[in-house]
Amino acid sequence: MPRRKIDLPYTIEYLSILDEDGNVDTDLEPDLPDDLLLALYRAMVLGRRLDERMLRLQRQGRLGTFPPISGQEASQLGAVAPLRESDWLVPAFREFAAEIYRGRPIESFLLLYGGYPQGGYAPPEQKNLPLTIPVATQLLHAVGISYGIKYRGQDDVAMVFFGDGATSEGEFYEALNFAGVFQTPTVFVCQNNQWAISLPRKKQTRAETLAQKAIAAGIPGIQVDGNDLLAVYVASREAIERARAGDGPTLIEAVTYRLSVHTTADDPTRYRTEEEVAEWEARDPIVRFQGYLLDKGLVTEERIQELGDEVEAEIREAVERIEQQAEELVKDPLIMFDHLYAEMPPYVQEQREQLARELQEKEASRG
Amino acid sequence: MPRRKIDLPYTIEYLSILDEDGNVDTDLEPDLPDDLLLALYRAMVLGRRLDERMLRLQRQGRLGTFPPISGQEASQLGAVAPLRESDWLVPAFREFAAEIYRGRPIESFLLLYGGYPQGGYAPPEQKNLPLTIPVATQLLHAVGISYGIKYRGQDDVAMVFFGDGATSEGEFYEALNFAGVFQTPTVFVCQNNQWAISLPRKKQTRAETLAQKAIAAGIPGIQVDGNDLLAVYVASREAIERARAGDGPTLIEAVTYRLSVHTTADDPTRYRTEEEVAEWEARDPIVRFQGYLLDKGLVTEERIQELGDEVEAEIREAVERIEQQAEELVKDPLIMFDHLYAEMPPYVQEQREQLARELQEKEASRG
Amino acid sequence: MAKLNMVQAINLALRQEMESDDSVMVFGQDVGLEGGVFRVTEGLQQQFGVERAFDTPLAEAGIVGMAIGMAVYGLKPVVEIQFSGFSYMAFQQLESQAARIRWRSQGAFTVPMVVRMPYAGGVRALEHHSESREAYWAHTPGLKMVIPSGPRTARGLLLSAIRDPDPVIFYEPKSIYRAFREEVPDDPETIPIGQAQILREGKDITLIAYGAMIRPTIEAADVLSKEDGVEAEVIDLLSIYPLDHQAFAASVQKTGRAVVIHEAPRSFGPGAEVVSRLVEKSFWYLEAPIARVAGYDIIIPLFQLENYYLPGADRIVRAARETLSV
Amino acid sequence: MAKLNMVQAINLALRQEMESDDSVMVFGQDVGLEGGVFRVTEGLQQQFGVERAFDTPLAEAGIVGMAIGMAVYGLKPVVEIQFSGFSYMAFQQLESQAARIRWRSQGAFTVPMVVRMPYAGGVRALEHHSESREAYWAHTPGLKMVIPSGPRTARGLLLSAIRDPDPVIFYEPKSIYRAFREEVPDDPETIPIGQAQILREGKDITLIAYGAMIRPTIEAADVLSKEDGVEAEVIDLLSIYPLDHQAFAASVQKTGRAVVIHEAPRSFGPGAEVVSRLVEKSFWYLEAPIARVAGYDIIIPLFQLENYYLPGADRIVRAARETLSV
Ligand SMILES: Cc1ncc(C[n+]2csc(CCOP(=O)(O)OP(=O)(O)O)c2C)c(N)n1
Ligand SMILES: Cc1ncc(C[n+]2csc(CCOP(=O)(O)OP(=O)(O)O)c2C)c(N)n1
Ligand SMILES: [Mg+2]
Ligand SMILES: [Mg+2]
Repeated sequence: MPRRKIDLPYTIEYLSILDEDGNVDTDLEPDLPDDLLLALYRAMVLGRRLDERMLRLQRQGRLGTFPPISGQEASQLGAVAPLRESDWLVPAFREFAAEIYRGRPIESFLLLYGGYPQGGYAPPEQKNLPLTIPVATQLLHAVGISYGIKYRGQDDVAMVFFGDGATSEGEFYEALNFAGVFQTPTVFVCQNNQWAISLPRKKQTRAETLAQKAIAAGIPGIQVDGNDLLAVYVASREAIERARAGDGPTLIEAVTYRLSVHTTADDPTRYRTEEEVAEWEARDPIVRFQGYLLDKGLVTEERIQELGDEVEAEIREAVERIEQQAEELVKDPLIMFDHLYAEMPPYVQEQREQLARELQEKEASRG
Repeated sequence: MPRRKIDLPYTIEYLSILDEDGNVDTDLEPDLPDDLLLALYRAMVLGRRLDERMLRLQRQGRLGTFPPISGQEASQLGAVAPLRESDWLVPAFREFAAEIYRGRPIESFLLLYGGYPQGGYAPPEQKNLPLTIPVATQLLHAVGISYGIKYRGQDDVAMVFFGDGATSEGEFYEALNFAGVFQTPTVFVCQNNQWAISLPRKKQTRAETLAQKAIAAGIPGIQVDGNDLLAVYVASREAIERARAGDGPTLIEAVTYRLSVHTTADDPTRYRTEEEVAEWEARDPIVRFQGYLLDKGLVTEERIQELGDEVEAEIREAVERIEQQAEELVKDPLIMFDHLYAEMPPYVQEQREQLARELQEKEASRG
Repeated sequence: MAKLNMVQAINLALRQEMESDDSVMVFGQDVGLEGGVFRVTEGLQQQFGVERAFDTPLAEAGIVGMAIGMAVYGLKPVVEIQFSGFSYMAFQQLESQAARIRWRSQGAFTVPMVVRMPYAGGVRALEHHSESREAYWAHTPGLKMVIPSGPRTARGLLLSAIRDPDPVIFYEPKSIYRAFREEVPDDPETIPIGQAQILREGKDITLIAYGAMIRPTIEAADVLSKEDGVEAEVIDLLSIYPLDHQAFAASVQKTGRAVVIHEAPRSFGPGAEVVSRLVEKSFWYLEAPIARVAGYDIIIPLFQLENYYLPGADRIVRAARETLSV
Repeated sequence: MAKLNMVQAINLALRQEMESDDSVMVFGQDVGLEGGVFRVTEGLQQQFGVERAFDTPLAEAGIVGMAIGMAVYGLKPVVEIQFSGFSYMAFQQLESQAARIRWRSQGAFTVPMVVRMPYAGGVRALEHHSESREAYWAHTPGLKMVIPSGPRTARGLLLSAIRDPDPVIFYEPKSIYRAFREEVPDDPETIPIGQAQILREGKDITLIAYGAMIRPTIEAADVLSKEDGVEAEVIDLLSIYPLDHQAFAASVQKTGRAVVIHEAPRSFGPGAEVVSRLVEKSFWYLEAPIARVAGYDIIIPLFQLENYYLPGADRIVRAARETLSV
């Protein structure tokens, strides 16, 4: 009766399989088919190269602001790899490698960051939601989607991404708590990339891990080496299986690093040291996974080179296609009135018609 | 490296000192002066009797809706008892026993629940904030106040109250997290009274305890028998001392029970059983503490009776005073324009003058 | 055809729609087991089970955010916020998500959901339980905002709202929840969103109101008729957004005079938009300034003084007479 | 007297006020070490230390809620919300707490705080970074809402806001953060909240605007003068709440015609209140309907089409001509 420790059924584990030096823990190593390993490798390379390409396009004024993903390839691809097509993906804004892996075309990002409304379109049958900018507001959507899945008796899951910064928003916690209460098949993936713009992880919360925040909602949490694709894959697969089996949500903290700028409007030299970045560059998830594939004999240095070229070509073609079509896409400014409601309210129609008249007059006075 | 448990420095304890059968754990029993024990006992009785009285007034149409506190006397009084006058109290809406103990007059609640604007006034030097109705929005205020305390180099603390339901709002978690990050001298007191209107505690969250939610913010949490004044006192004193010493915030979960209706607009028979209520009535915090005082020889049955009468008289006088003054307080409806801004904006003045004219005309046409 | 009060009429709409469409889900704080603090969802959990009519933890962003996900998934959530004064917890979800997902995804994903909430004064409530802030939602592109004025319009508008492919904010004037009964047809009658109703024809002045303000407005029209021989046309907006200016502009083109009435604070309130549309559409017909009878630019007072804040028939009559006097 | 851009002018106001009053505290996301994503708070942490100029975790309700507590305690927090599009996370805190604590406590406790946020379009930003929703705050009793239009008014209004005993929402038109420089006096000049300024005198028509819309409005006035021989009076509102209708009503009593301009969506926007006040105060002087040139009732488009959404001089000129043609 007096003062006693309450037994709580939680342990927060840390999972790592392929370490920084390329050693594999063979007990934990997942038995993945070669083509999957190669597809994931290619997706990582594509993510990195697209990042670099978009950065150049942005510097040339051909794209607007965008958030690069470099360094976070393993953490996002490892997470989505065990998903089925019928599962749902709810991204934040730094997951384009994962989204492309799930079927979204490269063009869609070029359009979005190019300021074209069409960039938001996401083929609904792919079940990838459009990206969300207000931090943490997407988490509850994944809970709602997975409530729907459960209600309809399906065994799909909804996976949602967010950053370390997002874990400070109240909605992060509300989402975990709702998912816990309703035992929804939801997989929460926190890409802890150490920074929320200029705020380092340790100033975001006094909690030692982000994974332990799961305890507040009474759900399982796990921390994983986010630069180790195998570890992320295994943690994600476990969480997905738990969800499919009806055993509810999981919080995964993938410890990774944003190697690049927060967005192209950001200057990280103001808040972090080159040494820190160098340390994490040494843990590059692509290099590490590449080593694993080389060791396994699944790729050669030559094939790696080739694959890089293929990916570059794919990106180049996408960029070219977009640059040819883009102007056409916004030729009619009146499209900005579209898609707000299924049916345009009459007063909005009036406004649209007014603008149409003004544009015509301008056109006429010009011509 | 492989899969390992992360060592986290948390234990959630349960603290109880004076048990349901009146047994005291003498190792843990705090050494409190007799007059403090008696003052707290009186405050508990006052809380209970005022509750009952207000309920009758409400049923007679002499008061509006209000939230009774019966059953929660120990949990709120034990918490505030170790506070100094210079410490701050940030209530939710079910702490009037604690507020009165801290100096707020009984009249203030009669006015507030009677629909008089003056009921909101709280003498600023007492450092009791007015009560807050939007659930969980007051927690961050306590964090801000305690940030101020720390900034000014004082060793006061801010104590904030809230319910089990409040722990589901994102702001609860944001407040804990901010307090953790800034290591503010904040004491978070959750009166877990088992119900949030009709929602039982176990449907509010899957977490086994509310205290464990502290782990999400990396701060200490403790669960305490909220019907045991001694246990609440000790837990609160510990948290206050921690805060004063500069060691940051604490979350206290006081496990108690709302014996009465949620508010006078509520009908608890719709959602809970009489047996459950009876079980908790058997744990009545006042009866239990009374037994302790009797055992200690600090009161007699006679003195208990007397004290009840004194308290009744005090309440009666307050009610009478208010019923005499109340009409006068709202004789001038134009006071509703007061206190919104330090200076009334001109257009609001116009509106006020317009109403003044209308009232005069009415008066004139009547007279 | 039964005579129902507004609580029963809303309950009927929910029940009928849940019966005919298993994607309709009802949830929020205390709406399940208890049937809602106003008993609007009474019996739904019993009839449709806890999966479809359920209680949530105490978190408004949680409720609305989860509903958005369900809507995107393909369900039709109809959630309750216990009082409109607590809906701001979910403001970001409503403004940034519910209102935008169709637009953001270029029509790929949609958010057919309804957010019901009791609003406005007149029930002797505590702070935060009596506000009228429909203008917030009406100013938010991507949302629709409707307010019934009685049992029949509540039932008809709610059916439309549930069937609407876009998010609808549904404010329920709590002071008339049980104030009167109306015939409500058994078959699921709908009232289109975006259309006002003329409740009383008149040629002298147009009174534009909605929600609980309809009753004092009608009362004012009666007084004007009896005491002044003035025939007021009374328009019930029903939808705040889209706002049916055609209805009231046409009326004012006939009467030349108008008073707009609401409980919401005057400044930047719904009346301002009504005035502006009239200036745009009927300026040349105006014979007097359009008057606003509204809540004051203050916080609605606790109940001892609440009646001085809420527009009543007397204030409406007074404004109408002033408008008619020039 | 130095020539400063708006970022520098705001920084100057913060710095001077922090120097002269140690209760002034500046915090928010990235405002400390980094000096804010727009560098508005640059150097403050260095000069005043991490206790007074600091970074917070990523939570807007957290920032505003903590600020309210600090203000109640006796400090003067000046917080930054990184973009106004994320301020809705703190809507409940602002509506239910910041705006009400003085009122609720009958003056016993007060909330002298400023919430700064960049707002509005024109910087080729991502979604949620370009909205104008000042009407939300202007419709919230208990708050004040101000918007500067350049370096000098930014400095002067911010000083007034910090010294104001009540909560002030301070919207910063981000497109003009660095667009031009103005002489800003060294000594701490204040500009009173609740007073508009006449930027250009004219007798033919009144153009009412604020924020980043002032520049196209002045441009429009120049065009009207040059091409039409029309002299427009240009009024910079500066405060949205309290709204200085005396200033613009007086002007319209002279000109008989008015156009009100804003980026916010048209319906239920700030222009509606301006129109309504004019109808109340200057109806008999009106020679033509008051025109609104505003954002459309849609979500401001991504940047390829943004310029079609934002009111420009051409649309203002057009509306003025139409107003003048009747
Ligand atoms: C609600 C909200 N507040 C602020 C911002 C501005 N902002 C954009 S990203 C970001 C940091 C996010 O950090 P994190 O969650 O760690 O994700 P990361 O950018 O590192 O991927 C901030 C503050 C926002 N988008 N939404
Ligand atoms: C933000 C918000 N949502 C909803 C309500 C309505 N409401 C008032 S009290 C209450 C339950 C509160 O439960 P709890 O936090 O356990 O406190 P208790 O009433 O048990 O003291 C609810 C839902 C509110 N006041 N504020
Ligand atoms: Mg991050
Ligand atoms: Mg409770």
